[in-house]
Amino acid sequence: MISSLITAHKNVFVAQLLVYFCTKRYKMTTSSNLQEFVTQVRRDILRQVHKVNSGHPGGSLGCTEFFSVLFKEVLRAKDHFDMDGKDEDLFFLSNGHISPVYYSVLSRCGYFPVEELKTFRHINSRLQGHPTTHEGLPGVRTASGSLGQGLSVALGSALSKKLNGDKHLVYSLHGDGELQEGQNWEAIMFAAANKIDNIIATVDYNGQQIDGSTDDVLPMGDLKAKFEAFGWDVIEEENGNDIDAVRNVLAEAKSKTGQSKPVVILLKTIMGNGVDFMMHTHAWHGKAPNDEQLEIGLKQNPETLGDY
Amino acid sequence: MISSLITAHKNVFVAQLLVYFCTKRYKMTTSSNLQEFVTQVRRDILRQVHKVNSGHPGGSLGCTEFFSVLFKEVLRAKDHFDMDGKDEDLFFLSNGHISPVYYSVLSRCGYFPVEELKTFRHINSRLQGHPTTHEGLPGVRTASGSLGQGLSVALGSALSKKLNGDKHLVYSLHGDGELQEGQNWEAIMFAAANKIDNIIATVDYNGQQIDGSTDDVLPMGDLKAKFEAFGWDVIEEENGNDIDAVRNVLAEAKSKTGQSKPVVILLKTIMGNGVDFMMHTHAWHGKAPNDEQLEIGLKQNPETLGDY
Amino acid sequence: MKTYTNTGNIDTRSGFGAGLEILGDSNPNVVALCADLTGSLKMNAFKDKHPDRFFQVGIAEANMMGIAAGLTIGGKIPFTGTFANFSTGRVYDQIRQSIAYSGKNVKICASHAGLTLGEDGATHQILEDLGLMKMLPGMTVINTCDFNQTKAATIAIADHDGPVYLRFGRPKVANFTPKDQSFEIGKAVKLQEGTDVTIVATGHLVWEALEAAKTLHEQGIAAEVINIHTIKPLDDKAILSSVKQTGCIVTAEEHNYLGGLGESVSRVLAQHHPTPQEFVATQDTFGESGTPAQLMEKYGLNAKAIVEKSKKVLKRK
Amino acid sequence: MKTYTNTGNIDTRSGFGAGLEILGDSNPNVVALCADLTGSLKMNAFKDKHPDRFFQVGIAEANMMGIAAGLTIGGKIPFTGTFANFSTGRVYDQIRQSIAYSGKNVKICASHAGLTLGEDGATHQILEDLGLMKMLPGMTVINTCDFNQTKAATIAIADHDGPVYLRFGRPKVANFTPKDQSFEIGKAVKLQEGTDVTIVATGHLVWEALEAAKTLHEQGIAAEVINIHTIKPLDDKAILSSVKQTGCIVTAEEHNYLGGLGESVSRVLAQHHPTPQEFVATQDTFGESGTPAQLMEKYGLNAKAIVEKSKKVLKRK
Ligand SMILES: Cc1ncc(C[n+]2csc(CCOP(=O)(O)OP(=O)(O)O)c2C)c(N)n1
Ligand SMILES: Cc1ncc(C[n+]2csc(CCOP(=O)(O)OP(=O)(O)O)c2C)c(N)n1
Ligand SMILES: [Mg+2]
Ligand SMILES: [Mg+2]
Repeated sequence: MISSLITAHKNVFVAQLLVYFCTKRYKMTTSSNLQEFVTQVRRDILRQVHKVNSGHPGGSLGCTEFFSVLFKEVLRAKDHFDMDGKDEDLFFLSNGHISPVYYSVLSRCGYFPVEELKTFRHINSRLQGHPTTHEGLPGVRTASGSLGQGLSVALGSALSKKLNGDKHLVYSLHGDGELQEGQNWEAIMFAAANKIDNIIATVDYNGQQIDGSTDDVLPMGDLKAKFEAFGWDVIEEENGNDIDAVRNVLAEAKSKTGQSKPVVILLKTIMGNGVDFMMHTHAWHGKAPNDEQLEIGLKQNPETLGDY
Repeated sequence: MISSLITAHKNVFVAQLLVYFCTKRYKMTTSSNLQEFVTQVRRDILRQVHKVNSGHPGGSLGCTEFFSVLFKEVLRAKDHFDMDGKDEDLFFLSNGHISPVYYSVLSRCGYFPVEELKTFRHINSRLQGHPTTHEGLPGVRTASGSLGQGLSVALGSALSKKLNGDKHLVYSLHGDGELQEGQNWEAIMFAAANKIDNIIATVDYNGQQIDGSTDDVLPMGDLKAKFEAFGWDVIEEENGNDIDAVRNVLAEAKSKTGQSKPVVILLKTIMGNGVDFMMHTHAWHGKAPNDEQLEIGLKQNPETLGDY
Repeated sequence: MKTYTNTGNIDTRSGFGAGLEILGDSNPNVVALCADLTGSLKMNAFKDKHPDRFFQVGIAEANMMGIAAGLTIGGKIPFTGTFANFSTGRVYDQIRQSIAYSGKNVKICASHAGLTLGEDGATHQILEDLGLMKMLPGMTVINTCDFNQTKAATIAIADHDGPVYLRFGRPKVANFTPKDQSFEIGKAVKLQEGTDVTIVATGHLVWEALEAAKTLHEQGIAAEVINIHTIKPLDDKAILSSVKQTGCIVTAEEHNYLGGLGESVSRVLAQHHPTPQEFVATQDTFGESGTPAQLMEKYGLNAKAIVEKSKKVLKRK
Repeated sequence: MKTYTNTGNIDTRSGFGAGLEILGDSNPNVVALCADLTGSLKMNAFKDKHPDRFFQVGIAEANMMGIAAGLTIGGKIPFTGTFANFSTGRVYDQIRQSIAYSGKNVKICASHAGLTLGEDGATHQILEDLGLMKMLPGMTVINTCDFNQTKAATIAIADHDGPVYLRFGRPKVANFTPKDQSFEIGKAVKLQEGTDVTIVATGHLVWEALEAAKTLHEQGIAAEVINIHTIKPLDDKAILSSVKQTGCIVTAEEHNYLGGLGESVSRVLAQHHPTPQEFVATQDTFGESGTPAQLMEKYGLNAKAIVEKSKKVLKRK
């Protein structure tokens, strides 16, 4: 299989080229194409949360480039979703509250009809406030929402891949505030001790949480030093809202897998990115825009791929 | 009060001198006197666990010098135990399984009759397998046994002291294996973020836990680097079973309090210390000696202060 | 038939916030802790007025419970605030050992309990917290029904020596109990007399029970309505003396029918006075996203459901 | 009167170890995880034979539950092993979200449940785990009575698709159920027929119930004894058809009387057939250090207590 070839291959450039040709769900896009995708995802986020007047636009907007690059270019997933996820890359969202970006990207990558975004947070929907497997939504392999649990689950699936001789990778995303939960540090310690090197964890390093900036709520000090002291390979990326930067850092991270160390990307993002009045504040962590605000936000992100 | 004077004073030597004169419960002992105390405590440990054929001699023996120095020389406690512990130093045992050393030292410092050691782990006893406040045992301010909870409680009491304008210190003890519990890292992060500088936590760094050495079970890497990355002031002491070394490191730790950083001592100890066949192994973590083994152990630790 | 007036919809969590603010001013030993949900818990007034007595612990509920336990040493009366799930299931062992078994005077205050938290969905909608907390020896478990009662309970528990779990919620619901009432832990409140069926309700379902009693009344059925704000210690006497008259009972709670108020009542009955009982509660399912009203309807937790179950149990007499 | 033979005292946890060893050989998808208690859980045989399928997670139970959930992705059947307290209360929210709500095929295997763990005392003696686990939608809850049954249950749950909580213990107790039995989840086992009183027992108390039935028999009382190894799904039918004959029931469990098997039975009775019930269970207290026998005596969890409660409930018919 070409895809297992890639995993074995540690050369960034060649790996990227191969990804270009064999990403299954979607063909490689140029940055400008991907920018259109990103813009549409932002619209989807705003429209989802606005419609139901609840949900989490801030973190979702901040992670739009990450999700877009990951799902459109990096993740090698099979055409049909199954829970077992053998012989494909896996993704776990630990900070489940940013479901709007997850749902938008999943749907626009063909996991389920884009139309279904209309049902976000409605009763009888598969698009629960926080992602779940319970309603059978394709693309989701664990429930999240109660923070701090996703890394452990991702590590378990990484171990499962090792047992199965499956060379694909496991990706996960975590909030920075979320790292205040101790279970993360259990998992971080375990991963290094057991040399789990088929995982790339990313931290949405936006410096914000609910009650304020992380520095106001519970200053977390030097996250890089913490992960390094816990035996992880740490990559910092200052421009987590730049498509090229995200692409490069994911490629770099991939090149560091298979070397007996778990890999983490500290991805600096801007909460609320792409909607000017939502940026650089925790205020929109879990608040929906009103009609007027929605309009402004949508104007800043014109329709590209067609609204649902 | 002299005792508050001491806390304010950061000079190690003067502080030690003052401790010499004003420790309330017991007068300062010479090292050789303290050695006798230590030897007796070891006997008490062996006899407690032997009698009931259960309990944890390994970690208890390894921490005997620490407890002896702390309770006999360092801790400034009031003559009568009360739960509120205002205007005195406090101690919290997080790794509650090493209750035998705790009980022996408490009783021999006058908290309750030494005779009561006979009831260790018996039904209707105040000396529960793991320490508890539930039966009203003087000296104990929190239950422990389920690992990983003690640091949070100690931090709470340290905050209480700050609110009360009480300048005394809070001491706590933790197993090294215990640090695998994530709650510790929540507490460690919180303490640094909130500049809790009236606490001295000590880690019983014996490199052992139940299933083997920590390196076999879950290698924890560089503990010092971890604590430092989490913003703590770290003191390493290689000779945690040497009375003078323990005395000095506790004095050094005290000199570092009040400087906006929590202080931790990584105290290298030998599990099972003082009973040759119990040393350097996890085998005696939670196993009692049989009659013959008891005899050997007691022979190596001859009676000094009178058996109960 | 007694009538109760809704003086305006308001959330029970705001009752907690109001009570806590009063305590902040009146009792210098009261301290408060929150795990990154200060606004949701309505703790801002306390925090702003008493920043030195407010502890932000970040997203670390286990640590919060331990710190609260430690704060009692030295005489503080800590009130912890976070969502009900993170106040109970997330930290069960910490509450068990560091608070309940250690006998610490901590008040665990929990918002967003049950389905009525709405759109966030099942991960946040705990329907087991009453059961979790009632199994802990020494724990007092309270689930208040409206703003006024929540405020009164918040104030009252500061004077109770021992650990307390106080459960309230997010949605705006009828406020109908007396303003500035005093709150007696463990003492059920009979809201409505009736001889045909006993309805024992807690939390948001108390108002629904009153609505149900109205409907039943119109149909010629006299329902006795008891507000059982304290799940533990349970007011066995109030329950038993009522069922001895009515001969049947409906329990109503925003909780799984397994392990909660309903089963506690079943036990009291089985021990003292076997009686037919029906359950208004969730039927061992997780919740889901939706508006509070939609969810209460879908999962059978409203006046309509209480009416139905009352009629059903009447037939079983 | 049927008699049961104790083929020799042995601990139920060894039944788990034996079952797990067999699974290790027969089912390559079975993996095991332990949180620094491999010996106590009797997992050494599995570990030694299948080191690649054994995961030592250290003292980090929350992480263990998450890893177990993740291992199911890719087709593994993870068995987690630690003490009952650390298998449930310590990790309730992790089990809730990552296992139960996520529908993961994890087998949570818990030793040292209840008072009979003995000298370690209350921090380790969980008396709430059955209640904790039974409230989780989708969770199967099993409490086996002896070595043979524990071994059979361990093997059986590997074939059940979905999360399971399997509870067993530390002390050496009578081994009396058939060797190499098959184990049917959810199906109560009638051990003794009788028409005067129903005794429904689980775990270590099943043998005590048989002993009690002997004593009662000598006194002219015919007790029906049911081994209710599965607490959830509960075999309502078996319970109801028995009490319809006997008219009264005693439940016996090594658990708090609040929230456990006893209250589940009360609920079934209140819903379908109100019947006097007495509880052999701990009375909402923490445990303490002592030998298993001393503790069972002090807290009223043995044949003697079952006899007393049977006589008491008989009078209430
Ligand atoms: C265990 C748990 N505690 C608290 C919450 C409530 N909560 C939801 S999101 C959030 C803040 C998370 O901060 P961060 O991970 O930085 O995400 P961001 O706000 O940046 O999106 C909190 C406290 C939760 N969901 N789970
Ligand atoms: C939460 C929890 N998990 C597991 C245990 C069982 N246990 C008791 S002691 C111990 C090992 C502790 O290791 P360490 O802290 O290094 O203490 P030492 O063995 O050195 O005395 C374990 C796993 C426990 N008591 N609590
Ligand atoms: Mg953040
Ligand atoms: Mg150790």
